[in-house]
Amino acid sequence: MKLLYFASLRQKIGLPEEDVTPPDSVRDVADLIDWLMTRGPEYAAAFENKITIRAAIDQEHAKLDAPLGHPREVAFFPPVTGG
Amino acid sequence: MKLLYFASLRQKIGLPEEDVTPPDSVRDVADLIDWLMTRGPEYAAAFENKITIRAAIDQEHAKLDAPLGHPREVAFFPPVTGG
Amino acid sequence: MNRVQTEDFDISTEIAALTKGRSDIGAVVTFSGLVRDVTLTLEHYAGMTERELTKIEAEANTRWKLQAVTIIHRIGTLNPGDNIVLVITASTHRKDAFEAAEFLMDYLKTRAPFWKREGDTWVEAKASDDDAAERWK
Amino acid sequence: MNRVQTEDFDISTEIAALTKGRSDIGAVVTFSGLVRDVTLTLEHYAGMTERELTKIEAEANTRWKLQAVTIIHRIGTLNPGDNIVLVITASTHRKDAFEAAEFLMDYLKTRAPFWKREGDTWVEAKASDDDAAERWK
Repeated sequence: MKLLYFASLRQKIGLPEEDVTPPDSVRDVADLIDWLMTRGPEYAAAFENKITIRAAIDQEHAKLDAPLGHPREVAFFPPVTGG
Repeated sequence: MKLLYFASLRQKIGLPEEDVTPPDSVRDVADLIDWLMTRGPEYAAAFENKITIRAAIDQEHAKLDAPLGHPREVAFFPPVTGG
Repeated sequence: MNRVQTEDFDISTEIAALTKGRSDIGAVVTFSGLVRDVTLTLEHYAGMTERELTKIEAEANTRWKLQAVTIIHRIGTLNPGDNIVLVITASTHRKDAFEAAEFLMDYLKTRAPFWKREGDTWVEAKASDDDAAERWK
Repeated sequence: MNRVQTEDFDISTEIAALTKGRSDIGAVVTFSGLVRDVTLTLEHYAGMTERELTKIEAEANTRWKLQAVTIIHRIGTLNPGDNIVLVITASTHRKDAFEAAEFLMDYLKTRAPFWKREGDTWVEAKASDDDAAERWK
């Protein structure tokens, strides 16, 4: 699946997007974050404060316990600050 | 004192303004209306529904029991409908 | 800044007049009221109107933190789709700008001496406008 | 009608686009947000932004009786005094137009995927924006 990172998360991870194949045990957004955090210190730092991370599955807001299903893209970003 | 009439009151009384000298017994806005109503059927008709009449003493909103004092001008009008 | 005029107004021009050269304004709210469906003639109590607009603006400034306020009210004969009234509030924060604009309109509608006539019939005041103004008491 | 763009917008032009040739609109409320004091760079999640703006507009239309809604949000680098965002609501009655405009801004601020950066520092989200959005729940 395609992952997208925005704002401070993109900066910390150092990538705007990447393709990943998480293991079958990754079922919801929180699982995906936990798995990403094992991939390196930049991921660990980016997702450190999990409660502040926002996610979107196929461009729809998703909570940490939202099941992933088979999405085209999952995005991670800090709380929005537009307007 | 100068009296001004606006909107439907001007239409009913048939005058935009006039100078009057009410008797000393006329102390507040309600007294002035009662006195005006004795001046003719057009005044009686204009002030018939006293509760809906708005008044201003020297261009400041005034209630029926507001003392007249010695104003330059007193205005009578229906509830405002601007905006 | 308040005006009573027969001419139309341009909202962008009025906003620019408030915000030009400033960098402390974060939020601008405008309300414009338009004539619906009928032709209206607006009259007012010259002199008292200007005093009331000044008082209403001063009252808004005591209640909210505003950088600038504009009130423009048209008089004369206006056709469907024409502008009647414009209120602009500028503030650091959007909540102040929104609330002050609503307050200004509610007070204008119940305290500023304007009257609308449609042909020979005077438009009746609406109880809903009194209710709207009551909530700021 | 919603847009994300780098160019500035003109409020009078946008209002005219909504109201031109109509005589059923009695109230138009606009909110414009401006950059204060600093230079900001705005980025967004292209694709999701447009979906969110459409959803927010649809939600406003279920809650209030609106004749028209415009949302324009700028991206890129913006300087002090520059416009960031514009919301316009048009309705028969002013209460609907005011409430819907406040709602649209509160939802935009908490749900539309835009992020502001000041130099190298990302602007922090404000708890007051979450509180403002909460009241519409």
